[in-house]
Amino acid sequence: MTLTLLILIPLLTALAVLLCKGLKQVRTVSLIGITAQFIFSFILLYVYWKGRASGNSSQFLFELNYTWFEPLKIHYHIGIDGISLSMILLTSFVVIAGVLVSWTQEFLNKEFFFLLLFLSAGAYGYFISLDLFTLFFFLELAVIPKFMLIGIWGSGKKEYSAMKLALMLMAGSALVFVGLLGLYFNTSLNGEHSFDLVEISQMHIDAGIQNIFFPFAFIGFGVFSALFPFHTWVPDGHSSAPTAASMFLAGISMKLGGYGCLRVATYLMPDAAHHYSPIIILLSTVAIIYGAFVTMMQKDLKYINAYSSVSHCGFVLLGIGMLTQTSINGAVLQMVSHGLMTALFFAAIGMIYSRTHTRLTKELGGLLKVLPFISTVFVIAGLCSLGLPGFSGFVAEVTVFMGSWENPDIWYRLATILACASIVVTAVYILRAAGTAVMGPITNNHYQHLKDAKWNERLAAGILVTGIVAIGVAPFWLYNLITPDTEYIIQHLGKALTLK
Amino acid sequence: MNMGIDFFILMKQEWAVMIVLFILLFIKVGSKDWTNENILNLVNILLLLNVIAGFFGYKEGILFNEMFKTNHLIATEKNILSLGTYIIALQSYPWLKNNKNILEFYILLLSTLLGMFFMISAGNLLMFYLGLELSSIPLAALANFDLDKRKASEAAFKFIISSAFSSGLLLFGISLVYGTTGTLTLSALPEHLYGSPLQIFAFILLISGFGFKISAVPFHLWTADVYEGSPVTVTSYFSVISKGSVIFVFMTVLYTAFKSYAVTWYNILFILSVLTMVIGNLFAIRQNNIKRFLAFSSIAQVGFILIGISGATQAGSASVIYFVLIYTFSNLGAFGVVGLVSAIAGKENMEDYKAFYKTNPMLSWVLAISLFSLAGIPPTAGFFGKFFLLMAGAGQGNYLLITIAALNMVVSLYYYLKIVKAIFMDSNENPVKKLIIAPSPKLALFICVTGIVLTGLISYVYNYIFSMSIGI
Amino acid sequence: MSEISITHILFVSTALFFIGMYGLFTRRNMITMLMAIELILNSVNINFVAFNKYLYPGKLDGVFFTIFIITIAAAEAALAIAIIINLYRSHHSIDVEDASELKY
Amino acid sequence: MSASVIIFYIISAFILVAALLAVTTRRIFRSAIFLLFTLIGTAALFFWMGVEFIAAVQVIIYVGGIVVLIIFSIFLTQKSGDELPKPLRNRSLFSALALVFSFAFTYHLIYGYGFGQTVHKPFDVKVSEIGLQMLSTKEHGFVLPFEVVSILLLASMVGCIIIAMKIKPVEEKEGK
Amino acid sequence: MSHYSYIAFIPLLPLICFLILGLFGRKYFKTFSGTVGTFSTLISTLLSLYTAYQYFFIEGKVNGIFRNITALKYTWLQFSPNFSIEMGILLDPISVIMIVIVSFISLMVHIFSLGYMKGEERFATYYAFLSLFTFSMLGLVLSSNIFQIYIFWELVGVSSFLLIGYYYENPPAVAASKKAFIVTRFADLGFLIGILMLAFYSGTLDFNTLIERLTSTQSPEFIQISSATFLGVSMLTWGLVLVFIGGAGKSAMFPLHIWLPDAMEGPTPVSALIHAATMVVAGVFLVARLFPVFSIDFTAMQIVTWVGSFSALFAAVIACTQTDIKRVLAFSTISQIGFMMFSLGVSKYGGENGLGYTGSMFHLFTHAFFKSLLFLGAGAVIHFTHSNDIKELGGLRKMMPVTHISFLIACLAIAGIPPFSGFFSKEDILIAAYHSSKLIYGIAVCTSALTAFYMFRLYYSIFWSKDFHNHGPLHGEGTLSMKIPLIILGICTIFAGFVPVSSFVTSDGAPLESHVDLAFSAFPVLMAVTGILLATYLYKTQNNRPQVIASSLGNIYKTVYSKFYVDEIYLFITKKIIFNSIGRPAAWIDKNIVDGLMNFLATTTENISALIKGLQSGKVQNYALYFFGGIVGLAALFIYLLK
Repeated sequence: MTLTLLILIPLLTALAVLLCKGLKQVRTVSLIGITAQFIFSFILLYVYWKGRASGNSSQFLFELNYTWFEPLKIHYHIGIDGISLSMILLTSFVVIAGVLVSWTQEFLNKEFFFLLLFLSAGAYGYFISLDLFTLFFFLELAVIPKFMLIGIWGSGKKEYSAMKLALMLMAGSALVFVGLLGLYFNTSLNGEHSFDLVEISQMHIDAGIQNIFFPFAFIGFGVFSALFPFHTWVPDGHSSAPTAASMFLAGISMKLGGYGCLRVATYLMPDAAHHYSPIIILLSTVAIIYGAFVTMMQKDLKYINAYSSVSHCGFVLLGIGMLTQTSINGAVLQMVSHGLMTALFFAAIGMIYSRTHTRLTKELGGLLKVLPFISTVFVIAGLCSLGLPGFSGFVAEVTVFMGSWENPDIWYRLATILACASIVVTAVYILRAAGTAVMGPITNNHYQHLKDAKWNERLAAGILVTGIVAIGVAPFWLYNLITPDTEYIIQHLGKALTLK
Repeated sequence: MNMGIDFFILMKQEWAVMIVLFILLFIKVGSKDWTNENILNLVNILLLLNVIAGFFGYKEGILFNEMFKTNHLIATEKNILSLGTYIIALQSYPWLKNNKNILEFYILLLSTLLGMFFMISAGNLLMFYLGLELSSIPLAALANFDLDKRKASEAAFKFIISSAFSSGLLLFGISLVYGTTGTLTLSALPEHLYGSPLQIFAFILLISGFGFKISAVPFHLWTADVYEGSPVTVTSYFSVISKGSVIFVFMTVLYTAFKSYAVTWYNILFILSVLTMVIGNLFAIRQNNIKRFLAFSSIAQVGFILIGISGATQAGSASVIYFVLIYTFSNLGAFGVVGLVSAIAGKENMEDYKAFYKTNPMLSWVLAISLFSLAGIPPTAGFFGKFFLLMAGAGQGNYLLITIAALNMVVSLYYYLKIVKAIFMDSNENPVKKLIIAPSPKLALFICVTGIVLTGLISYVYNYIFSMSIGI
Repeated sequence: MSEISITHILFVSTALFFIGMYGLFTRRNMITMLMAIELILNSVNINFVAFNKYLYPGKLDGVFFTIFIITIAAAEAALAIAIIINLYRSHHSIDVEDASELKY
Repeated sequence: MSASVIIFYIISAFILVAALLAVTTRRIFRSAIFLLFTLIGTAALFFWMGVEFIAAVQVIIYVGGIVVLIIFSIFLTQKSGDELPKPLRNRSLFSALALVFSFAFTYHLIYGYGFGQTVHKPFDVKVSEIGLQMLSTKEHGFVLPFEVVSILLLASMVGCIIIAMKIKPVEEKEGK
Repeated sequence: MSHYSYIAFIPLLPLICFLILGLFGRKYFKTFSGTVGTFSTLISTLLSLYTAYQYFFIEGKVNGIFRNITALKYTWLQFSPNFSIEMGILLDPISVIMIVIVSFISLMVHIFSLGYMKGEERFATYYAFLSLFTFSMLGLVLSSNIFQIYIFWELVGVSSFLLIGYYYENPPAVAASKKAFIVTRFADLGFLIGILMLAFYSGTLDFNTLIERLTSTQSPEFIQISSATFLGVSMLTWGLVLVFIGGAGKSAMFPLHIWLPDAMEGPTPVSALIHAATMVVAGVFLVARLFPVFSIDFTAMQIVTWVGSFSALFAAVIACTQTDIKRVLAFSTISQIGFMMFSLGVSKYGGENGLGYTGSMFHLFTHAFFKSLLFLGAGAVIHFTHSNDIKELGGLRKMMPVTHISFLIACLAIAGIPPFSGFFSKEDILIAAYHSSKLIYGIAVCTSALTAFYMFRLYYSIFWSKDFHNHGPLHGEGTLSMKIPLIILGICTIFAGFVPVSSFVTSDGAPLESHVDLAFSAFPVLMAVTGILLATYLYKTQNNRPQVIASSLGNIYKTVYSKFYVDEIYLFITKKIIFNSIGRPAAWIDKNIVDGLMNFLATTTENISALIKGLQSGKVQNYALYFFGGIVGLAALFIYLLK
């Protein structure tokens, strides 16, 4: 089972796209490639399950460890566990939906699809890499395509947003970079430093050192997943981006951060994780509540979803900060669920925008009558985002709550309660948005003869909804997929505690 | 010492350059007059041969009682330089096509290259000084090559005056070194250097001389003006070849001759690199002329290189040489496009690049990729280069420096992206017309892009350089 | 004649060096700036010869260095003057203050 | 207090005064002449130090070459005799201060270093000796620098020709 | 347990129906979808009746006690080896009786809607939503796990949201649906936190285990939870109160009642099903479900009691003044649920003292019938007259006899006139109240008198009073499909009282022989009758007496009429405090401070670069100076400072 395919398939597709002529070929080729990828990721899931079922209990499966820069001990080391696998699945869902949504992307179509595929290749690479250098490589790989996508195909003050996004993310990765170097030079396996995630996890790094470099890594990754107060790229970026890009941005690249916080910061620096957990919790709680309230005041659908993403990603960081297994499971679930949900949301908004050419709630209204399918999708996304049972959002949030509550400290519980309180605010802004935009009388007569979703849009929405419901109704498969791997993290944290 | 065959082998690269030089001279004095195209093509072929010749028959040795030394590493450095020169020669095609002094141009260019070779191989401060002068005095003439341009002559004047000034200081330093140690041989220096104030002063004077050539702040002020004034080709030569060569020498001198001052020069490099990065970036942000902009960006790059040098390990020197190679590709890629635009369309301002993508997609991509590589964005080689430089620096455990550097990378990204934005996103009523490009610049750009893409991903290059480089 | 300690000679050379420096900083006429540079180089020459004679008479390093410096000074001066004259053609002035279009 | 000492002081005083005048006088012609004096003074110093060859070279190249060159260029660029522009006061003040300070600094360093012990080894620089070493590849051979410098001269000659094509004198001067 | 698996189909059938109708209804079934929905509901009704039979008469009773049977159980989320969310089915008297009620009423509503909703554009969607609701409600009552109940709790919430907002094109409906959802959501927050507390102290989410652990006073969990305190109140109380808040929200107890009157914007059958019979009693059900735990915590019980009784009275008073049929009914619902609540509150665990519990469940049972009957009747009236304002209505008894009769029966029942069902259930409640506290008893009696009054006020002003001047065409009283449910429910209303609920549903599962104590019941009945007579006097014929009284009451009347301005208070809190004092500042801060900081960094960088541009002055001599300065600086630094 060679994981490198995960990177190669989109990459080759991207190159193939460059050879195509005209939108028709481009989109067909990319759809074929992405579908292949989609199927492949499911095959991967199947094989992974088989592997686990057959008692393969090693932490990572399908490992490949190829020495890249021998003198610097940099390896191309890849492998997957449940967490990364779930992320991979998420990515494949979002990307295929993204391609479908941008089916009629006429302007500079070749470049558009190329960048999209390139981006996805980066994300896959990120999720499978077990070597910090490779990880960082793919982390930064994903920044510039976003810049291009937003800047070229975006709307509104796109240049500003694109620049802001690129710079803030780069600043984030700069911090990550320092953190990684710090780790590297303080690991010594018989005198040799190492970038290898697995090796580092087996070494013991002095707590003092950890406390120095944890903030770099965590904040750095945190910027990617909208850690308060470094979240300001999120609203602008998301709202200016073209639909597919916003889907990708909110659906996947914000998860890069969460994944990094978990995999690198928390897993490799457990002492520091304990040391800083109150701060993390404070920040994430602020992000959750504050994000929710800010969302309440937004007028633009994309801004609404963007800020709600801030609030929702707060749950991810909260879950990580709480450092209990359930909460970390919750964080992972939340990553997946938020990815799907927000992608769906952006897809719906994009479909609405492409028809009505406005995203302001007050200018919309009564779309349910003319665009029943799209509006339904919109409402579903909304309900998922406000944590309705039967959809993934509920499962994830509940798991986070449960996990956070396991933490007996009174302040942690207070934070948990505050976090819970956000679900009410969420309900408020989601219902306001839905109520004004989708329900109510038709405000604008031009809307009378709008066409409802086409097959590609229906398919895209369908795929995402399937994902959401599959997790919402039967979460156990995903939960059981990730539990053994969060187990490792917990053991690590536990060891850190005992060493104290 | 047997001045036999190895007298030729060891100096093979110098011989190659000299042969080309003399061929050109004979053509010049020869009665038969050549068309520009023929000359240019001939030159390109000769330079290609020169590059290839560089890769054969490595031999380690010393000549002229340590006035000339060479080894695998030095040979490689020379190869990098001659490769760069070759690319520049290819790129200068459209600019020189209608120029009547092509031969002189190349004679000057090659003599500077020769100077650099001698400088790199110098085992002796005298040879080093001569090489330095040989590599800088003709450059002044080259800077002035667009004879009728006001800016060109101003640039040339500024360059020659400041280089004379700096070499004056350098000489004063050398004389003090000589006075306090009694030797000019680099390898003999260490045992005579015991850190007396006067020696340190002399050392600082020397560093200022280097700093001038590699344009490290505060010795950089000539850079931008000269880069802006000179013809693009010469600018790129300045920014890549002459800078790169001095960086090589600087590193070897620090690592070998002054290794006993390691602490001192680490601190000096710390200060210089921070200054260089910050000032370079701050100035680059607000530039409008793209050559001037590239000048400042290349100043900022030097800051990163200095960090790599400060690493003072095998990895450090390897990363520096590696980065210079990558920097050659990236910067020449950028300058190549800029040069084409300025030579064909005669435009050198950033506004002119707005909506460049509409008319010249390929060139836009080349420029963009080169800029990304300069900014250190994966998967371009620049990423690896920067990463390894900073990694080498981090080996010293000074994470303050690394953090500053990392944040400076962000700032630098800002202005690189500004150009990308102009190219791809801004609209423009009269963008640059579609450019018709001659094959040789195409080839040059192709080499650059290939270099940018492959040098990083293929780890062989780095490992190869690492295998032969030596730390302190 | 060796009662003269070398430091005296060095005093002369150093003073000459800084005088040259002063000229370089203050003179607004390009040619005079060039002259200042010649002064600087001269001081360096004195240094070399003095060191060679008084401290390291064994080898002629200093002397040779001086010879080469003089040669290079000549070349440099020639080229500089060529450039200055060319600049004079375009600017009709060799006041260094006038040659400051490239800035910021 | 032997004669040579006095001579030395006279020469050095001459050098420094001439140099100062050369960089301060407002008439360019005079400053050229003072430069000439300085150079001659230096030559004299070389004589005094007993390196006649250097002194000779100094006289030939500097006095015979560079100064002439400079004077030519003055003719070309300057309506002779008119005043030079006044130096900017701030800058001259500032640089004067800076330089005096740094002169003190440098000389303090040199003095502090203490080149006390002068070697009383005979220092004979016969021209023939120099000539031999200049072209020998053996120990103390300077053939390589010699070659390099020749190329440098060639290059700068070419450069001058290119740049100052129309001005014959410059080209001729460089010719020899 | 496998032979219970058929029970799973009771909720699942509606779910399947929902999926089918939701996905394909609009396209393929169209009007036929009504039949589909009705049929599926019919089957689950039959199944639940069968279940009830099985439970009550065959399997349920073990040596005289009705036991809890966990029919099915599937692990849904396994947080830790002994802490997991399960999907299961818990059979005990209340759940069984609830599934009967829910499925039966739902069936009635389905049938009624066939006629009522005929010709609606989103007919299929309507039935899909109905099925969704039925599914969630059945799931709720069958839940075996406190978290499962929360899940279905949310689902009923959302289906009620969807149904209230069914007429999405008229803004009031949208607003009402939002209001309903948000208010209940707010209450659910309490519920959720309550669950977290109870669950984590008892270390389980399963009802049986949880109850067992928290009731056995020497179990470690109990000691822990009752010893741990927050703000001086024990965690047990906190947990229960928070859970109760959840219940109060759903059951529209004061002060969380505001959503229910507005919810009447939904289609009337929906109100009959959700906002009269089933969903609104979920709160009562929840308390009943956790009754053993509640019963050992005095504070919680007090709160339940007082909230319940106050809401009962409060709503009744308001109901007297409203003029919108459905709103009157809505308030009466609130007040009736108040009855159920406080009767739970006054009840004790086990034996005779458990009468309140029994009475509450009994009243829940009967109330379901007559209240849904009232709503359906009202629906029929509205459908017939296209008006729901009693000022416009009147004299309809001739035109719609069936409706008239059934409505009258229902009124009598709710007023508590023997032998109608309401009488018996209210009887038990009053007895329980009487034994626990005279004050509560007083309130209860007054409330029932008021109930009688406003119900007959409604009755008279619809069917008597002035004649109805119809504008526009009048199609007959309604289709058969509308009449049948009225008739069936009417019959149920009459006879439901004779169902010996007390021998099935008791706090401890042990049967309780019911008794009608005429001496006791005389007084309440008398009060009720006076209420009726007063109503007759005021409203039977058109006259100005009501206005006179209203004007004589003046401001009091106004206050009551505008529901004691509770809505306005809420509006103030949300608009002024939440939006203007929290939301807006937060948005401002984000825009200007947090984001401003980032932009500030950028601008400062640019400013600095503009500031230092003088360095590059273009004057070569300055360059030389800087150069030299650099050297001197370095030299000074490294020769003197950094020795």
